[in-house]
Amino acid sequence: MSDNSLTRSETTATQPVPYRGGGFSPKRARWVAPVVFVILITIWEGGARLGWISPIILPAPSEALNALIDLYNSGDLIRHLSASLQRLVGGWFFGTLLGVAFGVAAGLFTLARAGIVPLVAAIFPIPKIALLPLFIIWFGIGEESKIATILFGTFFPTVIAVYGGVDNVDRGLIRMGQSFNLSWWSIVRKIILPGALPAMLSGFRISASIAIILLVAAEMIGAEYGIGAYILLAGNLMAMDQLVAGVTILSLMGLTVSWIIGRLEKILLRWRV
Amino acid sequence: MSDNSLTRSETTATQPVPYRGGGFSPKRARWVAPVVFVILITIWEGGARLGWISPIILPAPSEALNALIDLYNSGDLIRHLSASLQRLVGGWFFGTLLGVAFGVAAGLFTLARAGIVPLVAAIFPIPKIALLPLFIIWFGIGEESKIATILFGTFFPTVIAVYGGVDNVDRGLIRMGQSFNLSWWSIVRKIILPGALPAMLSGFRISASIAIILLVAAEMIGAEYGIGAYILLAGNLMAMDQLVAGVTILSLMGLTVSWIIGRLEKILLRWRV
Amino acid sequence: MDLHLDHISHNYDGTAVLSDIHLDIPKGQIVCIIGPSGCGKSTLLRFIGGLEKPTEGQVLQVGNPPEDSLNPLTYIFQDFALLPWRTVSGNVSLVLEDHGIKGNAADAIIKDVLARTKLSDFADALPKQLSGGMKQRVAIARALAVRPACLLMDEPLSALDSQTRELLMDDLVDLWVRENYTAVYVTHNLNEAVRLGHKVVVLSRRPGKIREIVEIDIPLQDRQAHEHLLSEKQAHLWELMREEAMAADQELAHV
Amino acid sequence: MDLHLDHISHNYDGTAVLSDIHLDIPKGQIVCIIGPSGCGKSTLLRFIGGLEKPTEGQVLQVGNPPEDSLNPLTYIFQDFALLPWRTVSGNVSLVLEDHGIKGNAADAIIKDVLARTKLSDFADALPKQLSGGMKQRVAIARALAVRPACLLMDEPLSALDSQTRELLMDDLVDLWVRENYTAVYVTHNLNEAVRLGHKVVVLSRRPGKIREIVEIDIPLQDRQAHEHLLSEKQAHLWELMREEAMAADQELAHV
Amino acid sequence: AAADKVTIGALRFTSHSPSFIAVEKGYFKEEGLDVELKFFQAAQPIAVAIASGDIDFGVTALSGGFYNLADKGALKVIGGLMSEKKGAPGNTIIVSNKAYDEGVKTPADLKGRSWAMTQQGSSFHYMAGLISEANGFTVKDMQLKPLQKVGAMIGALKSGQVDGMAIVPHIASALARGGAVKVIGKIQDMTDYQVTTIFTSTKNTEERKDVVQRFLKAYSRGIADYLAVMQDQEKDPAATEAMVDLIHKYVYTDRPREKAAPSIKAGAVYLNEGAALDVKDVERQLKWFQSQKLAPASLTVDKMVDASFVETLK
Ligand SMILES: Nc1ncnc2c1ncn2[C@@H]1O[C@H](COP(=O)(O)OP(=O)(O)OP(=O)(O)O)[C@@H](O)[C@H]1O
Ligand SMILES: Nc1ncnc2c1ncn2[C@@H]1O[C@H](COP(=O)(O)OP(=O)(O)OP(=O)(O)O)[C@@H](O)[C@H]1O
Ligand SMILES: [Mg+2]
Ligand SMILES: [Mg+2]
Repeated sequence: MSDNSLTRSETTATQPVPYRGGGFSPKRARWVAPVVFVILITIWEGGARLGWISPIILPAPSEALNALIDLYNSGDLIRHLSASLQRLVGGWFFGTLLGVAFGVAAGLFTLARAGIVPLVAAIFPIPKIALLPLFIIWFGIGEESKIATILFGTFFPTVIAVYGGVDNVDRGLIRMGQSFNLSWWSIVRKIILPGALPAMLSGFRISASIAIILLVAAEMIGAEYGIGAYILLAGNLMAMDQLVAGVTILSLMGLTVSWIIGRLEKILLRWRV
Repeated sequence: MSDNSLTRSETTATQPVPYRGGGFSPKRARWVAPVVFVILITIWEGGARLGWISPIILPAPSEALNALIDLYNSGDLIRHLSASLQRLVGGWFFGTLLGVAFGVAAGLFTLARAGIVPLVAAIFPIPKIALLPLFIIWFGIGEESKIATILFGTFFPTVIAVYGGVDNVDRGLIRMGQSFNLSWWSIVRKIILPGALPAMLSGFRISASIAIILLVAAEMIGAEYGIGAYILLAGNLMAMDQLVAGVTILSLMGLTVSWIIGRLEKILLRWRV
Repeated sequence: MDLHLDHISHNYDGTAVLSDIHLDIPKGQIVCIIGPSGCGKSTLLRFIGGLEKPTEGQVLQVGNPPEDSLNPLTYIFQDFALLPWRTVSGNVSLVLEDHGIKGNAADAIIKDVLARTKLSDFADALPKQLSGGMKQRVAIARALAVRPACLLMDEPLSALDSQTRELLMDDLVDLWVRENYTAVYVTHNLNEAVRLGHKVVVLSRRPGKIREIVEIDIPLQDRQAHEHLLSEKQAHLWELMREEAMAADQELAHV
Repeated sequence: MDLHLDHISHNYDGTAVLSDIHLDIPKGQIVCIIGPSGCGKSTLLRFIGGLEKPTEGQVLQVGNPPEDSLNPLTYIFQDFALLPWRTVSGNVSLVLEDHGIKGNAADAIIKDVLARTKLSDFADALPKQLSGGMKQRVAIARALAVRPACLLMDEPLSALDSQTRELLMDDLVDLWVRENYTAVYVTHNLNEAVRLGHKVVVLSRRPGKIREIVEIDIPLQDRQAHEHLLSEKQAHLWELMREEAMAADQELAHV
Repeated sequence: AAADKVTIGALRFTSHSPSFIAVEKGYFKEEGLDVELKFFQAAQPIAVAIASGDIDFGVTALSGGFYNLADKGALKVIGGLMSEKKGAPGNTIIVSNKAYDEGVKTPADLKGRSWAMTQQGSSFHYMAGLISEANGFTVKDMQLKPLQKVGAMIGALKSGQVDGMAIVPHIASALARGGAVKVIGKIQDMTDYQVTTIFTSTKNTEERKDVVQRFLKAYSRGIADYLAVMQDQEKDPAATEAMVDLIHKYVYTDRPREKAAPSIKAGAVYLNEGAALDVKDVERQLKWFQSQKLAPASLTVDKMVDASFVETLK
């Protein structure tokens, strides 16, 4: 075909083998994300300033930022944040605790599994806002009902993640434990729980996101302070700048949680290949 | 130790090796789930009849059933269902379509991934109810905003599931395709998409559940008919029997969707080990 | 302590897997079990270690295990079965903890077994940092730590490349020469069987029956020198197995 | 078509993996490449097939590939690389579709290659129903379907148990006797190398350099009869490799 | 004796000012009541919380949820608060510019038009009923759009997605001044209307009669103060400013005083003196809700109202 005779100049055609590899493996490009955000926000701000985006439709990012600064200066930001964080941490913690307990049970015992799994499947898809009236009556209008909403929201995905994780623990390792006469409790503690940890952590990722999403619903019930309450009020008043500011706080909370869990994974799952 | 001389009656101790296996593998027990449901509902009904459960807190299941029957007899059930199903199918379909497209792009291209993934991470945790005021302004109070809510809710988890799925396609198979000089498009169509199908289907499971959950939020905006609107009205009127009836319908919808996807998995993923 | 397999038969959900296996495993010998895929070798080994129960027959231990044995019947698995989240020494200490051996007592044992398996330098490495051969050495160290009366090995070398296999086989021979352990060694590899086995039990295709028991009288340490004789034994075993192996290979799996 | 490896060196992120590999792969010969773990055998094979590019040097094809060859350089992978969602015949047709061969023309080719690999009865089976040996036979059938000028095999037998390996090695020999294909055969297994290689290239531990090239002149089909000679060659190769293998096995992976 | 503890569920609206006044000026304390204000984002949960015994008193418009709770015997109306009375400030009917241009210039023109409300069974829904009945059509002739939130209603009206709605006067006038909407009438032109009522749990009316009495007494003083100052704000500007300061502690707290003051002043609505209750109108409302199947048929005024605490209006 080509006749560029290389080192070995003969009459036979000599050519490099055609290259056909590469691709199909997106690399990390850390610089892109900030650039994308900056570009988007610039367009948005520019659009708003030039009047392409009507302020009713979407406030300029600078307005949202001003709302955020106002909020900070008024001292309410801390009050909103701490109220929300307490609910988040409380609800998430107990939801996770219960979820892990039920999930491990469902992962280990035939009866528990047969009872828990279909119940979870039936109750998980129920939207929590539909249950708010029930929650008010059951748990009152204090912190309990807000924490219960978040607890409820985190419990189900945790159960699912944990029993999936327990299921996926290499049965070979369990058999190894038995073959060395480890006690039942040793096997659970030293083999099953660490083995299910990766699945649990990725379950926590999901349940933490859900908990943040549910803040708004939880704070529909008689909350004076809280990021969710702030957003609800902004929505009520059609104060779009505050709405966007509040939503941004939620989004930052989500990113923070995801970063924390990422760190935890790095540390706790060092052993993973 | 023991001296029960078995077949070989010698002076040396002869005994069976101790058994130490078993356990740690919950079996399926199909009968348990119905039994659990029946027991729970019986307790609930009994509790309500005996007055242990106040009707303000929770109506008896029989009352909820009556509400359901009333709803059916009034002919509204069909109207509610068909309104909701149209929104569900529309929102889910377009959300999925877009989600798959963006997910595949993020799975294949460095730039797309670096742009899409952090955006998704930032926007996914925003609760859709917080965005309703924006949606009203953007999409009006007609069907568009309802469909948009559901579309928005399904888009993000689909992107995540799909790009995860594409990531997990065995790179060995892709390399095989390249080594046989398959075209880029052939590799995507014949290797990557089928390889990502299991992850996509399990993504659909999640996105469909989310779509059902979001029905209530979507139908907050100017909906006359729809299961979500029915639940909202019931909550509003403190008609707990109707509330429970509506929630039961949602729950049944969730189970149906999950069953359909289960069937699809059986058929489409026959090849899985 | 000898082991005696007393007319063992087994079926899974109606499929006969093993049929009437009657066999003695005398103290101090390595008994190799070979047979085509799916003939029930692993199942049989699980019976011997008490991890599963046969439908018929039983496995008897004749005589008491040595007093100091923490876990008389100890497995070494094909996939190593190391806890990936524990270091090498953590993996060994795992099997001591439940016997209440902790602190210095445990450290002494761990140090000893790691030295015997040439792993002293890797006590703090995680499994993911080790090559396959090293991982299996850790598994051997762990097994030695509980001073077993009998080692049960299920294709311990088949996940390794052939060079590492070669090296580990030498290790197993050395170890036997020093310690004279009893072992049941399941393998697909006829070469391993003739290099390590005092007795090679050939099973037929499923349901596994004993087809023949080949005794190899050459002492383990001298076998390298009798290559020709071993080749012959191996060829004989391959004759016995060839057809069964072909048939087993052509079977469609029921999944 | 011959292949010529022209002073190939490579490093990954600064780690030298291969160093100055200069080698000819003449038409009609099987060239075996052996070397300890991580010495760059698979990397080298990827260069030969054009799936990756070396940092230095190049792989040249000398002469044109046969006209009728659809894919001159064709791989057979260790893990078979079958699409699990396609049947046996679907996996073969995959590599024909992109060349526009469909319908009857494809059916004829598929029928032919399945017959040559003794798979005719399994055309409609899914990979999950097949044993490892059969899966690798499907991969061979797929490779034959594109009429390769040179087969590139990366430890094609190492995922199989030793009995199946034995059977497939015979198949490869038979095939070579009939079709005289050119091949580069990467393996860890010295026995495979001496049974299949016309030339055995021994690489040193990473960075892989050519340590020695051992030629084996006995025709493939006669090798079974020259067991003794092969044993000697194998022992020689093991001498060359032993220390490198031990060192490679003791290395901690950087993960 | 130690003061009786009571909790009041409140919204941060100017119409709840009597509670704030009575707290700030110590009227409750003088009655021996130790009052705690508990703030909510919406009225409905207040009713639920009273039914569940979490709080004692609340003020709400009569809505579907309230009737249902009352039917379960949990709640009782004990007084009236905000009223629509000719001449006093009251809910205003506004329409979008688009609808206005299309000829919706009087409430009667709303027939066949879309109407924004928060939810079915809310007071906005009832106002649509009032308009339609006063103009010879029925509520079925209007397209009702539940939008959950007042903010969403305003947004939808401004962008012309719905034709009309009713809203408190100061918001209506602010919107009209901005040119975003047109005012076409007032609810009070249709009929008198007892908009909000004071209510408590049935248990309180039976077991703590005297606490209820003392509560209403203090509350009435709050109403009186509010009416005295806010109904005629020019009369005593200093008192008005002081009242605004007091209310600003509770309402529009996130805005500076100077921005909040106009809204607080404009938001002064008419409240019934002495928390008097228009029982007749309450009965009329109940009937209407029952006719729309938004209230249980079994509910009667007697079951719902305990008129023994306050004067009833004729
Ligand atoms: N837990 C189980 N339930 C049902 N069938 C089983 C189970 N374990 C093994 N089998 C079946 O029993 C047969 C024997 O399995 P076993 O693993 O003992 O064979 P093997 O000789 O070890 O095969 P290999 O050489 O492939 O390891 C196989 O057909 C297998 O499918
Ligand atoms: N894509 C890659 N990026 C970075 N390093 C790589 C890559 N592929 C291989 N390596 C490294 O290059 C070295 C050679 O790898 P290669 O797979 O070619 O070895 P090998 O001889 O095939 O080993 P084995 O016998 O274990 O298959 C190893 O150290 C490996 O970790
Ligand atoms: Mg086995
Ligand atoms: Mg390799």
